[in-house]
Amino acid sequence: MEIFGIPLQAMLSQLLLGLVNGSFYAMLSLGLAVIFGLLNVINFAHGALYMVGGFLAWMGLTYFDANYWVMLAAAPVITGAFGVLIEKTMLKHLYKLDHLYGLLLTFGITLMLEGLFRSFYGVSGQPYSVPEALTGAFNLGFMILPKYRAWVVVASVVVCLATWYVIEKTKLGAYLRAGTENPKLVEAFGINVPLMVTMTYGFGVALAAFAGVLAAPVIQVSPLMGSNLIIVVFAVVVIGGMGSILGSIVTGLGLGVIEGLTRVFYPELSATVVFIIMAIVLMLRPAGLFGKEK
Amino acid sequence: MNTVIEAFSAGRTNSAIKTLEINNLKAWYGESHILHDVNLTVQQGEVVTLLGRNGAGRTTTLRAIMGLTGRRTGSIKVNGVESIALPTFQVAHLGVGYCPEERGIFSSLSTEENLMLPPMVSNTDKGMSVEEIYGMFPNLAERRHSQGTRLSGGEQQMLAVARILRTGARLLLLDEISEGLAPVIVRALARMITALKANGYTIVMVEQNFRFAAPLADRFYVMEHGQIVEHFAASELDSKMSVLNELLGV
Amino acid sequence: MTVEDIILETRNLTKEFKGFTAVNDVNLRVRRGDIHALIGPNGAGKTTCFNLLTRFLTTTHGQILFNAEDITDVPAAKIARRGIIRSFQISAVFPHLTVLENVRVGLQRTLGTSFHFWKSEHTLSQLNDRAMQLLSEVDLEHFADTLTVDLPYGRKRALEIATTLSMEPELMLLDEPTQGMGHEDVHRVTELIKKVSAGRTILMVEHNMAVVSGICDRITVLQRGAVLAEGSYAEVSGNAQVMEAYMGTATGVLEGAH
Amino acid sequence: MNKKIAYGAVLFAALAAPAFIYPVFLMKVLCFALFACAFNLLIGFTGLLSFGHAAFFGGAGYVAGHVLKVWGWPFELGLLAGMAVAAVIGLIMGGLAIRRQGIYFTMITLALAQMLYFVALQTPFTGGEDGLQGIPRGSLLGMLNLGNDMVLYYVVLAIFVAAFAMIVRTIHSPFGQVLKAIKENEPRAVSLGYDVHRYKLLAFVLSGTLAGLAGALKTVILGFETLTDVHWSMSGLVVLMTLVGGLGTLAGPIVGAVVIIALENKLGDLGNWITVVTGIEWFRSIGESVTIVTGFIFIVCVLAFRRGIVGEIGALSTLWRLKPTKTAAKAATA
Amino acid sequence: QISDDVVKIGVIVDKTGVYSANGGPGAVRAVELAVKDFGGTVNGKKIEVVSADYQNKVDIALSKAREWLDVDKMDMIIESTDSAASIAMQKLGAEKKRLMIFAGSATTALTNKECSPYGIHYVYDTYALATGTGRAVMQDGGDSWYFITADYAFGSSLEKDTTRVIQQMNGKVLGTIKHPLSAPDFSSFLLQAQASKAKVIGLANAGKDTQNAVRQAAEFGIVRGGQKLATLLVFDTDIKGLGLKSAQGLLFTTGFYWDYNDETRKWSRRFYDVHKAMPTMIQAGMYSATMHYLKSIQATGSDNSDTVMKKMKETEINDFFAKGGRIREDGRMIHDMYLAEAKKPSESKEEWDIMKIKRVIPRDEAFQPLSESTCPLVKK
Ligand SMILES: Nc1ncnc2c1ncn2[C@@H]1O[C@H](COP(=O)(O)OP(=O)(O)OP(=O)(O)O)[C@@H](O)[C@H]1O
Ligand SMILES: Nc1ncnc2c1ncn2[C@@H]1O[C@H](COP(=O)(O)OP(=O)(O)OP(=O)(O)O)[C@@H](O)[C@H]1O
Ligand SMILES: [Mg+2]
Ligand SMILES: [Mg+2]
Repeated sequence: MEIFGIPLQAMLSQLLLGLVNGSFYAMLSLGLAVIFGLLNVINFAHGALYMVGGFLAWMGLTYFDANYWVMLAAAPVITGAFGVLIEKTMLKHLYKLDHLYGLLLTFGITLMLEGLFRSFYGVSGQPYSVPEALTGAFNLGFMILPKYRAWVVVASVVVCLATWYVIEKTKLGAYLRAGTENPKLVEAFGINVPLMVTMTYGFGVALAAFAGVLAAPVIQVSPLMGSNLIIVVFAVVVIGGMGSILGSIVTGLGLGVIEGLTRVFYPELSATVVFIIMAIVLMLRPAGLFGKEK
Repeated sequence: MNTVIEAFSAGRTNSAIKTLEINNLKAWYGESHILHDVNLTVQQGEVVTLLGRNGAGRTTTLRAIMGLTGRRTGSIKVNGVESIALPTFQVAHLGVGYCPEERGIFSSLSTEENLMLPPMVSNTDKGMSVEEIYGMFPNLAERRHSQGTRLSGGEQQMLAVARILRTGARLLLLDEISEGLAPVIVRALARMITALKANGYTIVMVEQNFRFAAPLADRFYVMEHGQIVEHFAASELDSKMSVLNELLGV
Repeated sequence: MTVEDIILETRNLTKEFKGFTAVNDVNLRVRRGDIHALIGPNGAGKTTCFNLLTRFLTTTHGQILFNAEDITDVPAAKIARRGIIRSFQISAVFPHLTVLENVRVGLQRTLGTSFHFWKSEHTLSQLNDRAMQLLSEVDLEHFADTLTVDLPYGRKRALEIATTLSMEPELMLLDEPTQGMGHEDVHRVTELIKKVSAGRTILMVEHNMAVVSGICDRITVLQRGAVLAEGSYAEVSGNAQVMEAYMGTATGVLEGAH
Repeated sequence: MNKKIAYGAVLFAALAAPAFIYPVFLMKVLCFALFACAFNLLIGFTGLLSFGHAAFFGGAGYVAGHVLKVWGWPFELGLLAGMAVAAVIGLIMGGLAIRRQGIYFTMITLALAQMLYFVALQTPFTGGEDGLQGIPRGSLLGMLNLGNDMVLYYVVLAIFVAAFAMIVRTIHSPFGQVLKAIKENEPRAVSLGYDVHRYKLLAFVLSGTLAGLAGALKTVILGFETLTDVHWSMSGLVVLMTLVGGLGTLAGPIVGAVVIIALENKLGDLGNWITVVTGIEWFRSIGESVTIVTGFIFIVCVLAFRRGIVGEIGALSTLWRLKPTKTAAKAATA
Repeated sequence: QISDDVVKIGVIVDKTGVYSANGGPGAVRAVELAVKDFGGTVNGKKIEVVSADYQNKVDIALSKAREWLDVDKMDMIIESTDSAASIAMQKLGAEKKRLMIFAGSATTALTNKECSPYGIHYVYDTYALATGTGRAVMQDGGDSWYFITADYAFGSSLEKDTTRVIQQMNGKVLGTIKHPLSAPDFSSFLLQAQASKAKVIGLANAGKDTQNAVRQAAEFGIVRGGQKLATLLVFDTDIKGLGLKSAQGLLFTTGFYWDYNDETRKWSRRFYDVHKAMPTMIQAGMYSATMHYLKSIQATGSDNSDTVMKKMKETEINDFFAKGGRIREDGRMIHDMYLAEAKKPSESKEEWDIMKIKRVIPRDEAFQPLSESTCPLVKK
């Protein structure tokens, strides 16, 4: 069975891989969007914290033989706490200033984190093996579907949708959206905005770490795994437009799939396709697919 | 408005209690020192108006009460509680409702969401019901599902006021609420203020629009260069007209 | 009326926001040289009208004629260059340029050297005389070298108008020029508008009847996006419907909000 | 006035420097200084933060390298080719990005630059991971042999000074005026009939072209071009230099470049020194992990002194000038 | 006449990257060990060793090397880097007339069109790997190949040489997919290869890249699916990294194995004491090369590049690393190579007991004959 001379099996397999990447795009761009919303900070460190998540998983296993499932819960919490620390000690002082400083600060944090892990673990990946429960693969006949990768897709979709629901459909979400526009006023109405801000950053960061743990068994855990990803995610964010939560989820998964397909039909392009799409979107809809033009 | 009155037969004017008491309030925006020793007190159930030229510091006074300015010194007591050191959101929970000059309607929320946003700030008083509010501002009812900032300038103004009537706040800080409103609406607002007053609300208004403020207020403060320069009761109004003329050019 | 007299005309101008008609079939005719006021209750569609005229919004349907030319689809910047200049509800100045420079930015475009990054900025000083002239028109000549941030609110407004004049507009659109001003400022700006209206046409939105009755030659009353009445102040204020809609009472005079 | 003197002194120092310092190192510094100045032209005077300037720097570098090595073009044309390409990249990138504000602009430039990175990684003429090597320096106008480091140094210095002068002029030009106005209040500029995007775009292209010049020069000097120059960390580096020196100040980027490059080269020694002082072995490795230090500086700059070295100095000096008047005022009020 | 009274050796390696295990710090230690064993001085002049991490970036390697030659007056630079960097340094060496010894990099370009009178390619090259492993795999029937190739000089060189072998033995190559250096995820490449239905999937990469590819191939059940992996370059450290469980049966070519004979064991154990890991062929080679270099200086009493080079080419190399090793005029050091196979866990008696030598490949068969070299220095 073939499509355009491509064996269906190859096609579907690549599609799945695309979906897996897409899941990571989705989770990360979601976190970025939430953070940007309330803090007006483009969290460049998002990639680095994703990396930290991955490393925590690896360290947990190597030093404390805490298994995958433990770390899947622990790493986000630890990283989230770290995020809270960053917010309280550094980001907090930048809100009055131009957004750009937030970007620059987090960029600095990124370099430091990467540099540190680099100086201890080198740039090459640390292998992290798939948890027993998810080893092996479903042989769907037309293709081999490693159980773990299927799990990644499911997990991320669930997490993303949960986040979306909270923000769009609950009162807390309403506070978030309002705080996004005019935190001072929302606070004047009697809502503890500073806490909300801190928690939001913590959450966004935790999301990144969660993604990092999910990624550990798929790709090698390496200090640069974040920065390789984050820029693509930026492109995803631009394509989707910061405006909408659901937007960033859909765009993330969608682009992953598209990337997968390009790998089948025209591999040379697979690295650039996302950026090309971004360029096109910018020409047609500068605000992004789901963004509101300001 | 009867329904409203019943809803709030709880609080009656009791001039013994000081709802708001400000002593030697100084406030800064960054480097620039805006308020110099502001002193004013508001009894429970009073309507007090701050008059003054542009840039006199009236808005800043209200913002300072809410802790929205830069550095502040001095003392601000709300219902006897010292609030100068409190974070903004806790000030609100002392039962204060603030309607900002720039209206501050949220564009990511619908008109109705905007209306429902502020949480209850008092466990004794429950504010006006949504129906009553829509009754007072028909425009809002009509546009309830449109995006907040899509409302016209005036509609937004109405929404901004309506918003804080829901929360059960008993001390209202209103900054230029008649601004940019057609006379017909301005009158509605005037009626509203009277009704609220009748129900024991305490109100501090910043007003440019003297004609609007004059008949409503019990007392007037006049500000200039971040200080209170005049202070008199409604009864003295006529005798003070001349002073006001040279202070404000009314 | 011959075409010459009409500087701006709208034909069945309509703006719909999904499902909601903000401006409905408005036929507006502004005579050259007039100060023409646009009044009406909140949400009547005044600002939207302005946005349509200056193409900050695109019309749903209908036509806009400026000097009998159709400008319905001309982009914002071009419209400005054609001589329709609009002032904003909030004062719009360049805070960290000096007062003089503010006005010069307005004049500069006429030199056609705005893209010349190799020229020295001294080539701009030739504009100073004209700039001072404009500043004196709004009696700001003494502030020429002060940084604009330090100006009081009313003066900022004045400066804004001076800058607008530098574009030599045939038609000025002012949206609530006196909003949020103390009485002296209101007075100053009103005088100013009167003064600069000489040889120009002005279309303004204003809630302050004192201002409107003082200086306006013609008034159009909007309600719910449609024209309710049009005419001189006397005619309009005589109109019972207008009273009802705007003042909420059919009796009494059309008094200002101030 | 004393500003002039200062510039004079600096220039003199620059002329004398190669007698004492490794010329190749000096030239590298000059290239980055130019790069930073070009970048600063954009952020300092339009407020647009580009995170994609590596595209110009590296893009021009590759093209210059290619035409010099493969097509055997002379030095001058090599540079021009580099600049031309940078300008084109600027037009395309700018055309796409300029319509978006602040943070979005930044992300878009970053992404587009990354795209160019992948292109450079895959197109054959760049040599992918291997990069371009053995690029000849050639000679100036066919006469001066640039193979000699000293000769090349003075040529580079001359080019740098010229470019810098050109930047200064741009800032104080009618165009510069309009840019200022746009930065201050964009909608107002529109309502005054300025087509702001075209002004921003021109600024972007100018900045890009100069960055291209810097990139092309670097390629010629070092004789090779690799992916490092198109990588996003290069964009980050130039931001850092400008930030350290002082955003929007004229001399800032130069100072920043000197500091950062010097730091990168001497970090190893510094690390060893710290180890000796603190006795913590780990610091020895710092030489290899420049990024930690760079990141640290970034954070410190953003949190503690945003005005950068030059900016802070400027602020201090004004403070000095103000002090007496302030006290006088106090006396008056008292 | 030792220039400025000191013999300076610069060691450029990848201390933290994909190749840090097989070369890296270990390589530096090997050189230092050689200097120590030599006595720290040559003809009474001090010997200095300086090392740098080139972070897998050609430009860092090159500007470091240039500064070393211009400013620090290095007499010889020895590397364990990727082929791209080594080619760049070969050019530099030729330009500056200073000695360059290549131990880590594998491209045959160094001894063909890029060859230089000042460059020595000491340990192994892609030709040797290809002939060794390629032949073996072809011989047991793997006659249709699909390459997963590291996208830079080394990868393509290795692929090219292997392809030649395959075609000589009239097998065919069905396709190639290139992957970036230190790719995080090989799954999509492997799936391409899988879809190609080739009997053999040739991994033209090294270090961690090879390890990941092998590991993920298992995840996608490629070997179970009947396809065979040909790992064209494998180091002891890779096998350790993979673990015998997943490495067992891998067939590859190496220039050295610590457990080959008493001599190798003796040296390797000493090396183990300083490095806590058994030497790879690169590390062993670097020791051997440094010794050979220092001996030549001692013999000629000069550190002038030409003199030393002449001497080094004249003298045969006979030590634990190479028997009858010889440096040809194209700069190739030729010595016997070995076809090795990773042991099954059951066969392994101690921690580093990881491979068995299946066959010795005599030096003239292992390396490209001079006659085929395109190096201009080779007079025909
Ligand atoms: N955010 C701010 N930063 C710095 N200075 C400010 C700020 N807001 C107001 N000011 C200054 O504080 C002074 C008082 O401002 P304020 O808004 O209180 O005046 P006001 O009496 O409310 O007049 P208005 O009619 O304009 O509201 C003015 O000089 C104004 O310039
Ligand atoms: N972007 C928009 N989307 C939807 N509805 C809008 C939008 N802008 C304005 N409207 C609606 O159109 C009507 C007219 O708005 P407009 O701002 O023109 O009123 P206005 O006459 O300026 O009133 P005011 O005097 O209060 O400013 C209002 O009901 C407003 O809710
Ligand atoms: Mg105010
Ligand atoms: Mg309006």
